[in-house]
Amino acid sequence: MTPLLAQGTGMIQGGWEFVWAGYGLTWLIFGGYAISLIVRSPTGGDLS
Amino acid sequence: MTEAWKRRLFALAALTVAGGALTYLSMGDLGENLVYYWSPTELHDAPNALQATVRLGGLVVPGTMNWDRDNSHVTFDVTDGNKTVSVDSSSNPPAMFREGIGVVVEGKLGGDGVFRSERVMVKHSNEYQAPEGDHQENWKSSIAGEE
Amino acid sequence: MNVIRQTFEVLRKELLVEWRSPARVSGLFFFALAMLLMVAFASPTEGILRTQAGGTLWISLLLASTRSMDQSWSTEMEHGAAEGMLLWPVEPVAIYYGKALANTAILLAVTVAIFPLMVGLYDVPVRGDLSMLAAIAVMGCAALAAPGTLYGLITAQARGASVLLPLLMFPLVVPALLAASRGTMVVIEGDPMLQGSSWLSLLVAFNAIHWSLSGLFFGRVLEDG
Amino acid sequence: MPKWEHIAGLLGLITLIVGHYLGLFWAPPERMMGDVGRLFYVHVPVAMFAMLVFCVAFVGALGYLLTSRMEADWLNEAAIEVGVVMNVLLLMLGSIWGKPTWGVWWTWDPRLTSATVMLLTFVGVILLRQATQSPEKRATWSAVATVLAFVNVPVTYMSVKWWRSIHQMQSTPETVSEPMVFVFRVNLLAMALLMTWFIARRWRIAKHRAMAEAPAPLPPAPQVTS
Repeated sequence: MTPLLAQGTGMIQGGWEFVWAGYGLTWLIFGGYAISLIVRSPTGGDLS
Repeated sequence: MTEAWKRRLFALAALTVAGGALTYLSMGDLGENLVYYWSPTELHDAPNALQATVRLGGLVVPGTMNWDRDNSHVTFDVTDGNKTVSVDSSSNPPAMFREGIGVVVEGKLGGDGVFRSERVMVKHSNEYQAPEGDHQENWKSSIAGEE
Repeated sequence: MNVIRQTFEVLRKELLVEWRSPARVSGLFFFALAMLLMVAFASPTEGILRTQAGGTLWISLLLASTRSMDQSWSTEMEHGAAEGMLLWPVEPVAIYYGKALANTAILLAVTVAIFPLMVGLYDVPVRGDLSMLAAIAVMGCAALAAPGTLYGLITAQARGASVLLPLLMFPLVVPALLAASRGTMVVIEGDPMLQGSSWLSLLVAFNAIHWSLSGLFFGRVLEDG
Repeated sequence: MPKWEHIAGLLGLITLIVGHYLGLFWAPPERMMGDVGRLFYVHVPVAMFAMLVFCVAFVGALGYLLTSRMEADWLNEAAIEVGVVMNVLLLMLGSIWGKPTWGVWWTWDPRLTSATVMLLTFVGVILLRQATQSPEKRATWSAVATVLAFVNVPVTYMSVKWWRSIHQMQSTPETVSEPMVFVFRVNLLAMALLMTWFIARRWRIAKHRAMAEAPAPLPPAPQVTS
């Protein structure tokens, strides 16, 4: 039984994997987009 | 009337019509009719409710929940304060499921008046609260300390 | 008023062209019919066809309409670019509304022809109100024609028009598609929750928004195009 | 000499690190959702700024239609791309949050449907831009398509109020307890600063491309006929 299917008290126990997935995905997408912006930038990698 | 004024007048008319339609969408009775789920009262009053797969939404009546976890089988009553429908689900509801919480179930109303479902979803309110009691106070003092 | 008369002149001209060489309308009809048949061949059971009839009908019409909207401009494009139309002795607004009304009429003709065939092929009962069905058909076709006519002019000049038009049009008409197919199902299956008029008013609101905004922008698209 | 937007970007990065640290470790678990409730601090700011960035795209589109200035078109181009990135992230985060709380990854309720339609319409505008060579045509068509696509944004925002939906109503400070509001505001600020950097950088790319396309210093670029 997964920790998410807990006691029927209506409270979620655990579920940190969802939290890490959400926060990690945010960093992944923001980071990826930031890199694409820097690479496509008119001055190349030089950010000025 | 000059060309430019004609254009402005037409633009004004077009924007009024579009804005009026959007206002109608927000003020009209569409929201009460085109719904994602039905209430138990609406399900009772519907003449052809037995034929269709529908979603039913309401609160789980306290004391009616009967959950056999090993066989993934749960029965409970759903109410909107007016009418009540018994639900028989053949899947385990999510962890937030409890007596008194809002649920949306997808399935069919049988001839015996029991709503059979394979999909139970929990509808959370827009309230997000810290745990009650000591925790709450701790967090408050912690904030006061930070600021 | 002058613009209204011009609009009907454009509409008359468009319908006359279709009447003289009905290849486009009949092409659309067979396209939509082929869609209905293909869905029937691909379906595991006939019960599914019946419960999905409204959606299948409007998906067929939507796909047929994307075949039709850029064709609606191709004759004009053959005689030079869109600038040629600026030389017409009519207001751009009249061109748009005339074309859009003609496209609505053509789609409606296809709908009228295809609906009885669908009722037969899919063994669909028609329990509901036929006047409601007519209203949903008119409003649904108008809802596909309004953005379709505007985007047809745009994509006819862009690269890869045949792919681009559906990509632009499909998401935009989702509310109309939803309302038209649910509304049609209500007529077919009967109306357990009395939703028919609500779906219809959603369609009317969609039409009000898109017929007014597209007419407003059309002149700009034509002049800058 | 670094450009002004880099200051915003750097501050945004720091604020996001602080905000996520607070959200993950400092904020209390939600009473019913437990630790899963921590997704609130990423999902809701992303949702608000996805819609806000599309509002910026709409402003750019209106600006171009009214003034015919290419700067407005570049703003339109920049904001649409950033908005699409945010919208994709929004749908993924919503899905991740929906599974443990509602019990499903996805359901076609009004909020989820309208948010998906919002993404598809703006992806359509990007594809239209890519299929058009002439800068003037691209600007006009994109502006018109943006305005038509934007009709759905207020519908998405209001969908939880207009229709009975499984999605909860918009949260307000009154419905969220105190420490959570504070962490939420930190994350909102981080998002605002990062969006500023994203849009400004994307705007510069659009400007640079436009300069490369039309190197002539003439104010009205030469009309290209198709």
